[in-house]
Amino acid sequence: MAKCLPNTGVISWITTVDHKRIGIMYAVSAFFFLLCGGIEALLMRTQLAIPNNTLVTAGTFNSLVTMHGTTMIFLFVMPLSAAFFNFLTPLMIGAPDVAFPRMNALSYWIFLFGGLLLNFSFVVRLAPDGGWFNYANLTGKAFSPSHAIDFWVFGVQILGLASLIAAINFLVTILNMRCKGMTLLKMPIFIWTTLVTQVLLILALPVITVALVMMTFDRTFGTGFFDPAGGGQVIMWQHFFWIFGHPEVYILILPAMGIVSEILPTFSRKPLFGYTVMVYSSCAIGFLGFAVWAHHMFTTGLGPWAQALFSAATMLIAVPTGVKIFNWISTLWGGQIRFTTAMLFAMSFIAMFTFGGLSGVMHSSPPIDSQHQDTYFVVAHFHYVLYGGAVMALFGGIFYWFPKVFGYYLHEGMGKAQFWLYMLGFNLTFFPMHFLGMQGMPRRVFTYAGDQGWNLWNLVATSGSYVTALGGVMFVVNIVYTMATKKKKAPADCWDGRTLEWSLASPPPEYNFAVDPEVKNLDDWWHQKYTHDGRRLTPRYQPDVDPATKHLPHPSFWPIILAAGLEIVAIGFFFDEVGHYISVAGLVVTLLATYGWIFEEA
Amino acid sequence: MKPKSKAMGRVACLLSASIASLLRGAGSFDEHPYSLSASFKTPMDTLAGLTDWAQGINYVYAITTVVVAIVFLAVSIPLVYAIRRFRVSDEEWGTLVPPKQVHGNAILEFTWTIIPVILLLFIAVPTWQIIFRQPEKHQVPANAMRIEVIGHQWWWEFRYPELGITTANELHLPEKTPVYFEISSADVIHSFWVPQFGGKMDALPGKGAENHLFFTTPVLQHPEKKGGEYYQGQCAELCGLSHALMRFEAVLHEKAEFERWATVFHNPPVVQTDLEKKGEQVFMQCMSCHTIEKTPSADLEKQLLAMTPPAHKAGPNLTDFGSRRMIAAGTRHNTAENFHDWVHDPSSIKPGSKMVSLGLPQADIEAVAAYLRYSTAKTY
Amino acid sequence: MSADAHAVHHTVTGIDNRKFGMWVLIGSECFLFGALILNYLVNRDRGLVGPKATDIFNIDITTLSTFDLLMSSVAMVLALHACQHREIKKFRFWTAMVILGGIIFLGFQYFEFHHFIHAGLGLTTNVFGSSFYLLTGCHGTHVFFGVLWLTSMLVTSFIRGKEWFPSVQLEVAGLYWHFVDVVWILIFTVVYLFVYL
Amino acid sequence: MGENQHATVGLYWKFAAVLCFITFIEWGVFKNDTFRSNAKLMIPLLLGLSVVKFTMVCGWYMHLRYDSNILAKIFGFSLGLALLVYTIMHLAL
Repeated sequence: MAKCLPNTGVISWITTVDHKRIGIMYAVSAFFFLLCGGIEALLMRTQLAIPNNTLVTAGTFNSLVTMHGTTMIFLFVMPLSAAFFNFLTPLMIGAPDVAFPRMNALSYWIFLFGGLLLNFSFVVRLAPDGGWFNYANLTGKAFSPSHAIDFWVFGVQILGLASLIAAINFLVTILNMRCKGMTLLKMPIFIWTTLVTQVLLILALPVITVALVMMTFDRTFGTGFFDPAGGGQVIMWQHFFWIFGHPEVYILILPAMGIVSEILPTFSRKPLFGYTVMVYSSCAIGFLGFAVWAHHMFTTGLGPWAQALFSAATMLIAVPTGVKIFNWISTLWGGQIRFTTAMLFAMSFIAMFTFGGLSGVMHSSPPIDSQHQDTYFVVAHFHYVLYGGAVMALFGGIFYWFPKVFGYYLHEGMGKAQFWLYMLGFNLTFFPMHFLGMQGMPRRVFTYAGDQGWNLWNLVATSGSYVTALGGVMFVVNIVYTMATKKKKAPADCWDGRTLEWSLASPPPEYNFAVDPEVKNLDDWWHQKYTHDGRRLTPRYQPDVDPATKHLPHPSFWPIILAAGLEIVAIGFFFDEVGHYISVAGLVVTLLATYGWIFEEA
Repeated sequence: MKPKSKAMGRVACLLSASIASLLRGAGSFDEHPYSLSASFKTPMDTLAGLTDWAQGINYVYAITTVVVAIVFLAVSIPLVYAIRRFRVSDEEWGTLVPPKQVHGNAILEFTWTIIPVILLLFIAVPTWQIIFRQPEKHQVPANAMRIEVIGHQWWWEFRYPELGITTANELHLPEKTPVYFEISSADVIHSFWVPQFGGKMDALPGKGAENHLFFTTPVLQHPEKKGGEYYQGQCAELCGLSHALMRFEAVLHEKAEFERWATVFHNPPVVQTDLEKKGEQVFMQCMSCHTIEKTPSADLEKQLLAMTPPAHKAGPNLTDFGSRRMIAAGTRHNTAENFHDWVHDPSSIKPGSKMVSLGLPQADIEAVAAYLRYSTAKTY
Repeated sequence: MSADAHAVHHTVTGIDNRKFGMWVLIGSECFLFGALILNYLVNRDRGLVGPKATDIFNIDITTLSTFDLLMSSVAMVLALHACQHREIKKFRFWTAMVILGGIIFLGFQYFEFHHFIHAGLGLTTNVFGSSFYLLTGCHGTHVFFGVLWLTSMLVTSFIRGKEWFPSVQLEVAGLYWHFVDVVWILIFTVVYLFVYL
Repeated sequence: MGENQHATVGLYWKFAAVLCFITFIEWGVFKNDTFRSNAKLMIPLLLGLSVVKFTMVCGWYMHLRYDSNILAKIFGFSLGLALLVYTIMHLAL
């Protein structure tokens, strides 16, 4: 049955198991959700532009806060990073595809259905309003009786499952399917940060899964895990959430660090400074990420010893991060820097991420954090690290690898315009928030009085957010223009890069490598092009081969059906009387899909 | 000077001129809410550092800011220099021979690992000093005044066990006295925070989840002024629809004035005009949620507390409502017009508020307004 | 059984991708069961109403179910050994024994839950009950899924006939089963034997 | 694929017997009143026994000892980190 599926058209996208197509689908879905998150952000900023504003009600504002946070983290940065993992990992390590191609498709479809379920809450006017961290007993049945919080609980549960399946897939791919000669310390740095990210995902997601199951039991079956009346503790949710929460923020930033570490060497025409140190510091950040979670809970009365230890661990994490920043600058030092849009984004990442990291170091100390916690200073901090850091780097990655994915360049002029609009709008929005935080404006307030001294900075922040929105529009125009005109064709080695994917044609053939590559040293592709004293050599590009000769995994319907089954199980929890029938039906569909999957010719 | 950098130079001096005029001009429009001077040193300024604890925080704050500034310069100067110095135009980028392929330098790596560790110690040591300065429950000095803070969904309840006082939304404090707060919540997680006095402490629901806070109240800035000084506080943890409107005020009194307040607080409401007498009758309908000391509502509260399990009234205590500056937990000023809007339709002012609008006719609202705003007013 | 395309691809560590993936899943499940066990340890004496652990746990039944799960692990190893040595009779016999062991364990658990509910410890009686049922229930669901997995393999073996020896797939199922047994060893000690500590 | 010539059927049966014996000891220790009273002795003993069973099943039945040690590293790292994180959380509670 699988052999007769067409190679183009909607069916081919629904049944694809090719890591490149799945990567493109991840990216497209991520940008759709960026649009949703962006609109939510603009609505919030417009509501906060002037005191006692009535643009949105308090309930809607709390939903906007929750959905903006959840969408940007779980539905934009993580899937866009997954798009880069999917597209680049097999190409960079010389593998034909990922370890489990159909499981790769499964994790995409589960992610998409989870994202749609989460955003469907707007359609039924039940958008979750507990904050992206959903603290315990405000989100219990007693204080949030409607199904709004269930949308968040099941949305994040499904997204967690998708990320877990993808993480297992990529960990096995990276550790088990590298080409000949590519030892661990000869892998591109982006593959290292991807590896650490997958380890973090694999170890952090089960904790949030347990916490979400406990919350589902509390809300659906009336158990009292987080209900103080029944002996439960509200603090348990915070502990379990942040044991996942802090590795989660490293999951968001490590891929961005990997992308920047790929872009900087290419446009400085120099190798990454201190490659092994960068590898060890990424691993150190990943490992320490598990020992710092309580710095989100300094004001919940942990007691002096816990505060002292967690603040020490949090400060310790600043050391490997600092080492990486100095290594990036040393990569630029003595190079030949070319100002392409991707390079502009990468260089601005260093500056903005450093500033965000330093404002974070400030509230790593509990006394200062007792003033910063839950104020706009923290909002400024994590936007500098997440927006100025991850989002800038991801857009850099888009402009850097777009020619390789589609075969033609994005328009550099529009790219630079978007970059400067982002830089101006971003700083205009989030720098004043440091002052707002120091002047005591708490987070998640839907309005404020006119006499509290917060009027000027809120207005400036709102104007900045509109400038950023303009930058977003510029990006859409750039994509549409490039897709329509396809003017500037891209060769195989678009930017004279250093990693294996530049040896393939752009766009790369479906079978990736006609001849299995062999790697002798780090940045092997650069060494094929230049001798030590800079003399040019002719590198071995991958020859074109008739695709029929290469064995490709067959497209399959089962991933999307299995994902739909899991979705139906979750939907069952939203109907009080007939709910369990729907869930059982979902289980049956999942089981049938599993058996269909097993007995299918791969 | 390459043409591009000349343009940059002109932009830079334009920018600095406009900022200078802005700052110089700031003095002229002080009272304007959007002025720079109105946007610093605001009523909830976290750097005010009035209490000993807040000064401890500012001590660590100052050191950390210096260290952070040093690191920021150590990063941004080489970064900007490298970008300007090693930039190459697009045309000649591909033609040049690639630069020296430098792979790493062990000494450099060692230095920028050790130096940050040393710099971080500058932050860590004062941090630990301040952390362990907060006393544990058993180390609290005996003369400290105990105050119980209980967070409700969207208002604050303050109890003074030694003085037998239960009040709401206005935290009366004597100056220069050590105070020991026991912070808990009656429903969801809140966070008790007076930015000018120091950091916040979460109010967690549940037995045994009480959090403790200890500091010495600040000195009065204008001792000659009677009636106490007002410092704003706000809930800092998302607690539902009206989280933004769950504010309160700490009122700092001179010691003797505080003693007078504590004694006068227990006086029964003084009902003079017949409008107030009518208001007292109308207040009978509010008795199921609110209590005023030495009135039938207080006896009702005793009966409710005597039940097993003890039933607590849903609304705040209104014993000294008349002398409060703000109503509805710091949301509106205590004026007749605001009071009318609040009683007429509470959820329009505080979304999701548990106070129901009893649909009182206009005359009853005016009566209960007179009773609550005048007869309960305490002069001290 | 479908021979996945990548099975022929040379793997760097020489270990089949599926076996590698199962070990990674086991690593992930360490955190899952760790969270559940910690949640039980924290909540076991916080129940305000309803029976305590000491008055309803029956150590004899639980020790028997531990024996049973250990023996099913032994059967699993023997089944794998038989499969790798292409002994069709033994392979099918020991796989059936593992499935039987799993079903007996689930029987013990059903009986134990039934007894507890009668003693007044429902899912929502108190936080101790909820945590206990969440932990043992989650483990029970894993055992059930294992039984389902092995039954499917046994049935496929009868369909595919005497020449079909799924060594890799059975090894992966075996890893899963041994891990579930190892988690029960921890649960048995932490939940049942630490009742008085 | 991964023929393990080290582990013969005989060895599996020997291990089975040892595992049952350890479980029997645990049952005995639990039933015995003198042990039940002092926790200081009982916790290390019972934990020790369960760790022995744990390593036996993981080491031999799951071929961790014979396969390439990257699997042991992955499992060891996850288990170790889980123990570390949850002990810290138990202390911080």
